[in-house]
Amino acid sequence: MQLSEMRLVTVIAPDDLESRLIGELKTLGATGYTVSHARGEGSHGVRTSELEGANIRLEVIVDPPTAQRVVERVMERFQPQYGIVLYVSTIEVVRGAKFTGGAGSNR
Amino acid sequence: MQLSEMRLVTVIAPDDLESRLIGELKTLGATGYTVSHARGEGSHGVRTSELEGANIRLEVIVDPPTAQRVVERVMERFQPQYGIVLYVSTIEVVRGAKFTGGAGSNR
Amino acid sequence: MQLSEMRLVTVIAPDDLESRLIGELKTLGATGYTVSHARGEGSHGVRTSELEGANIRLEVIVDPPTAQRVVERVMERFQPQYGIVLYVSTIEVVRGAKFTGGAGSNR
Amino acid sequence: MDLLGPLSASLLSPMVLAFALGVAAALLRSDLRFPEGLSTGLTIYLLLAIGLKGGAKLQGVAPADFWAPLVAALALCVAIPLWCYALLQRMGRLSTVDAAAIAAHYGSVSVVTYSACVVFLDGLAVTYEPFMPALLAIMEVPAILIGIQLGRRASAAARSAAESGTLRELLTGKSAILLGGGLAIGWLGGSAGQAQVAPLFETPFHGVLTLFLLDVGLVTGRRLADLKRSGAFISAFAVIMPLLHGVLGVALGAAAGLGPGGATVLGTLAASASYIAAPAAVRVALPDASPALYLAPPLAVTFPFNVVVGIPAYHAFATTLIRS
Amino acid sequence: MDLLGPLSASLLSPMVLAFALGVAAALLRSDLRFPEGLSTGLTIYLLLAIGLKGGAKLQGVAPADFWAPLVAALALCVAIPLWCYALLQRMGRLSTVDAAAIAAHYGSVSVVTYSACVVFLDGLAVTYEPFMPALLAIMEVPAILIGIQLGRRASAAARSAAESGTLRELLTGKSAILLGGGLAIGWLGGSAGQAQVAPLFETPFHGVLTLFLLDVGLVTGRRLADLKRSGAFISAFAVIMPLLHGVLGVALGAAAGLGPGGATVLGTLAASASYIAAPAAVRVALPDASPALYLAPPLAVTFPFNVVVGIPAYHAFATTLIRS
Amino acid sequence: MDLLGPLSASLLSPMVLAFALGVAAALLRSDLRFPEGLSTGLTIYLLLAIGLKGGAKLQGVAPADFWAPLVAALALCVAIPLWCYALLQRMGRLSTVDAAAIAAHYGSVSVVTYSACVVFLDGLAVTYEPFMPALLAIMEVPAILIGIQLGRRASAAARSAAESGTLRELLTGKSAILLGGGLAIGWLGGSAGQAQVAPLFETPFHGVLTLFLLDVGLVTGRRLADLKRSGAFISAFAVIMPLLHGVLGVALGAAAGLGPGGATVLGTLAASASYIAAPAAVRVALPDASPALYLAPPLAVTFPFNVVVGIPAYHAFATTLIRS
Ligand SMILES: Nc1ncnc2c1ncn2[C@@H]1O[C@H](COP(=O)(O)O)[C@@H](O)[C@H]1O
Ligand SMILES: Nc1ncnc2c1ncn2[C@@H]1O[C@H](COP(=O)(O)O)[C@@H](O)[C@H]1O
Ligand SMILES: Nc1ncnc2c1ncn2[C@@H]1O[C@H](COP(=O)(O)O)[C@@H](O)[C@H]1O
Ligand code: NA
Ligand code: NA
Ligand code: NA
Repeated sequence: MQLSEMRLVTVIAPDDLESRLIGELKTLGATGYTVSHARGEGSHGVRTSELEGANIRLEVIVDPPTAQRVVERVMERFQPQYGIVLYVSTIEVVRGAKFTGGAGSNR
Repeated sequence: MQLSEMRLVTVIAPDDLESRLIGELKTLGATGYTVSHARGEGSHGVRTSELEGANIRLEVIVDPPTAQRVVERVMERFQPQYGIVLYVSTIEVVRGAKFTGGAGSNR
Repeated sequence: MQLSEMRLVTVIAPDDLESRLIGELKTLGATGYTVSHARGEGSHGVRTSELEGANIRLEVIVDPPTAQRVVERVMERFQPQYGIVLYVSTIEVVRGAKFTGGAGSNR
Repeated sequence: MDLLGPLSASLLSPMVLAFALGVAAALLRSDLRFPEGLSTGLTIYLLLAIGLKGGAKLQGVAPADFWAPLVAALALCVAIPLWCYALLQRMGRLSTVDAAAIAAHYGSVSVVTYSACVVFLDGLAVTYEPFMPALLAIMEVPAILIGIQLGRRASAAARSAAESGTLRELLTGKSAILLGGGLAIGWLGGSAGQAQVAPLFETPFHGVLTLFLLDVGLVTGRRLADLKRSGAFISAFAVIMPLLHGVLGVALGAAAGLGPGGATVLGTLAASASYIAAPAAVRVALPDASPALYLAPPLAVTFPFNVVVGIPAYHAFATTLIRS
Repeated sequence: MDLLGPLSASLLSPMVLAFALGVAAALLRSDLRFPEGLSTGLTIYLLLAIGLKGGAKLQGVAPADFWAPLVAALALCVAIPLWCYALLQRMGRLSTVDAAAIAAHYGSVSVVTYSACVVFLDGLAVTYEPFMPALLAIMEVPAILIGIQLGRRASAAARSAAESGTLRELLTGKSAILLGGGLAIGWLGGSAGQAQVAPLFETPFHGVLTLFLLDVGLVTGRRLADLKRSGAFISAFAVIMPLLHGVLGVALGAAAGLGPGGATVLGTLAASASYIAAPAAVRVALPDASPALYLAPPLAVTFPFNVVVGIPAYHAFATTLIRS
Repeated sequence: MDLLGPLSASLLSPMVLAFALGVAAALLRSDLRFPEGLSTGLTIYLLLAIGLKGGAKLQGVAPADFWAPLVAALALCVAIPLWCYALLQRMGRLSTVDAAAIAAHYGSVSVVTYSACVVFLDGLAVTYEPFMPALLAIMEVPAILIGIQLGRRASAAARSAAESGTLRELLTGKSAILLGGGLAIGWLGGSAGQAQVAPLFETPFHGVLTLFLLDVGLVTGRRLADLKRSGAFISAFAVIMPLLHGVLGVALGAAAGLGPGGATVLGTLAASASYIAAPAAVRVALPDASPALYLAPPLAVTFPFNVVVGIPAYHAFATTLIRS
């Protein structure tokens, strides 16, 4: 089966920001996303409970130009204020078209 | 410490499929797997609660040929019907033998 | 936005070890970490419930030399006794300085 | 008959209000969200509690009293999905698989609507036959199987998912295990056993249902947009069919010798559309079917309709029919 | 006045002891940890339960009785954050945004401290006005808004986070939805509705609070080090200000015509510092503010101080003031 | 003596039936699964509830009454792991570390089995000494420590895990904190404190235990295959040793002056094998030991054996021994 390269952007952010982050991703053309609950620690201290706030781990698979836009948007609009960690990696997927902005969805 | 390359296949799938997916992975020679709970959205709509169904995020570390087989099996048997996202990346592990089909387990 | 390369070490380990693993990571100079709950199976059997013990999935972004030290420390101090799976991948981050040992934190 | 008293009692019950609060919170884009552990925990509790309570009541039921209502219930479970399917496909112009999926939901039953009915009857001190919870458990399964078979004929995806959606899978699904297992535990343990668990599984039941309905409301609110998209036919279907099924259920119940309480419950079961067991089964067995079509109408239209209007109406009809 | 009896009753209540157990467990580095589903579930329960109970009591309250205490409460909610802010900035030499964040916490109210006060009064069979829970819900919001506005003037990060922290966001926050929604449900459902949910939301309330406080204790224990780092001024602030606010609250309550019970509750609300609603709002709206400064003092100093010393003292003052 | 009455009462109790349902569901490969938040929440509840209730009863216990049973209990806790270890190693031909791990489990006690015993005695209106829950808490720890020391001598892995499994780690483990802390809270709060939390921690206890046992049954069902693999010796061990320990515990209890109720409890504690505290400790301190060997026998053999056969038998023996 033919694999093609895509970019995976992983964002670790305060869970309070979930809906705003997802809103941005959709605006930028992401066709989907995956969220899981996470705890963590970093320069903004410990985030590990309901009272202290917890993190989400948000994954979004996008094509390289969209990945670049996602990184820029998150770094500009959220990172300066909030403790957010974001990283990008190159992954291989089966039908890349599914992940390219709006077009090519598999349904 | 010597690192060797392996393939990490990550499958995001409806949690209802957990036991069937794991069954397939074992058949194909995976020596283990890791599952976590995830929510998400994609072309099959929102999956974010008990009533709507949620996702699992299933990770399996395998050697390249097994990775190829896992991708093919999942894409053939599950992807056409179910909303499944699957991606592959190259990772480095310490003792690769642990992850090569049955043989070389570290116990 | 300029991306620079860093190393992501992912450790899948029994949740009982969480605080000890985090202690080690801090000693080795990690500036933060992210933890999520996971279930799994491997050569040490099934880990999928409160009674049987469950796993954590611990992610830490570090510079390459620290990554090497983390891998070595975990493989030496924990892996021989406990069922631990660890893998390393190369990721791209925006401000690499944030993740290099103590110095360069963004706060 | 005075319908307004019960109607306002229903409308202002904490259960209905909690559902409405959930819908409102979702529409206001509140950050309120039930974590997985809580949502799933509430579902497990409700299914088991209903089973246990029903099982304990089963002791002492004579099979002779049971068979006629059982036949009536099974007739409903077989007929409802068939005609819903035909209607949705021909008049609603839905695809085969969507029609089949919705038919499975409306043919199966809703444990929450059932609970609302029981609460309603308890409020009026109306009794009902002790085997009604067993009927609930029995009525959950057949329509789902029928819907799946109907859908499978048309859908390649469903056929290739054929190893799933079987009777075996349904009978070992969470919902059947908890409801059926609860019935068995309650029945074997009898009233002595039930006394031991009642402080957890009976006394606070209504409160737990209220909390659960807040969560159901949150899902419903998020899904309201689906409803708009799926067109007026579906929304009309989701009101009219329950009403017909409810009346039919009451009539069959009366014919089968149920009292007014039991006939009201049977009507409610017939009228209700599943939103716990059926979606879980259909998701796996008919993956082509659109959740927007089969989740939103039961949650956003049929459930509130039944609780606010339907149940009092079925009861009014049952008392008229059976008293006279 | 005998202060020792109530004090030891408070100190030895399961609630306070569970909090202490949590602190001790965290300091001993125990592996005890509440999973997300449980922590969040407990928070949802407490907020909704307080709302429901309060709402049911609201039925029959005459607006005429309500307005004077409402004005007193609002005055406290506006004044407290303003002077706390000034004090923290000038005397405490805190940054603008940190001062504003702490002011938001001390101006808002703590539902757990409120509950402890109610338990205390119930233990002495002292009654209080039925609209106090509504005051609790109302007093939660204004100080947070004021604190956010104060902080925003100074912080670029907060300004660029400006789409958040608005009134709309606060009013749709989990805390306001559950407390306010609960009040509405309780009020609409009245005592009949409340009777249905009381076995879940009233009878075991105290026990749930105890469990929740164990979790709060765990967080507090982990945060104790923050307290040491943030200096003696903050710790002194976290004892002295509540005492002043408590006395002021009691006095204003008395002036507004509240009885000794109600005045004690108003004093406690004024004295309490939020640790559910305020941190959640400040985290988003004033991301620059340091959690070490705004989380630890309310949890580790003000809450235990109020429960052990404050509440009995406010009550003693209220009875002296109002009896005479 | 009539053993059948109590036996069928045990067999048909909701607790035992829920356990059986869980086993059946797992064997049928049901998709029923308790989420983390629920499982952990139930464990926290049970440990704390047992502690609280026990602690409240401790008030007024004279140390003079307590020391003889304490010595008996400690003797059991030291002797049982030693002979189990010897037996498993020599006759069972298990590796040192596996033998030590199993010895730790059988030497320690099961809070769930203890609860089943108390439910059984309550059902017969048999009283027992108020310090039994304190003995439960005390008996949890020593055998685990002994087992760990035994295992560590033989295993390099365990030695290099030596910073763990220490007394300190055990005493700050979740299980000890909740049980011990609960005892302290209950004891300090006394009956007034307990009255406040009883609606959560006492009234629904039996129901919560039933729910928990459903989850335990699910784990047990998944683990049944382990049992087959580990051979007949282990399964025989898991029936015979508890019987011996139970009889011995009753006899020592009688010798220490306990009444028939207390002696039954002590017998049950001796007979029971831990499956909450011990696995958690052994997992960390003896990582080489095989979970298949130490998890399955206590869950799948000893627990049901004790609940169905053991407890009634220990009680029959205790009444014979002490009445005569
Ligand atoms: N070096 C790191 N590796 C992995 N996750 C991190 C790292 N630093 C921070 N994080 C995560 O990102 C969140 C915010 O980071 P910070 O802004 O540094 O507090 C933390 O709560 C962690 O979950
Ligand atoms: N672009 C994406 N990036 C990350 N996760 C995705 C993406 N698209 C879909 N997913 C995940 O895969 C699941 C199924 O996707 P779909 O079949 O597109 O509905 C969704 O519920 C998401 O959790
Ligand atoms: N091949 C694998 N792929 C992904 N995760 C694995 C794999 N093998 C083991 N794991 C995870 O690592 C944990 C410990 O592995 P083990 O020591 O093999 O039992 C398991 O419980 C799994 O969660
Ligand atoms: Na129906
Ligand atoms: Na205040
Ligand atoms: Na024992």
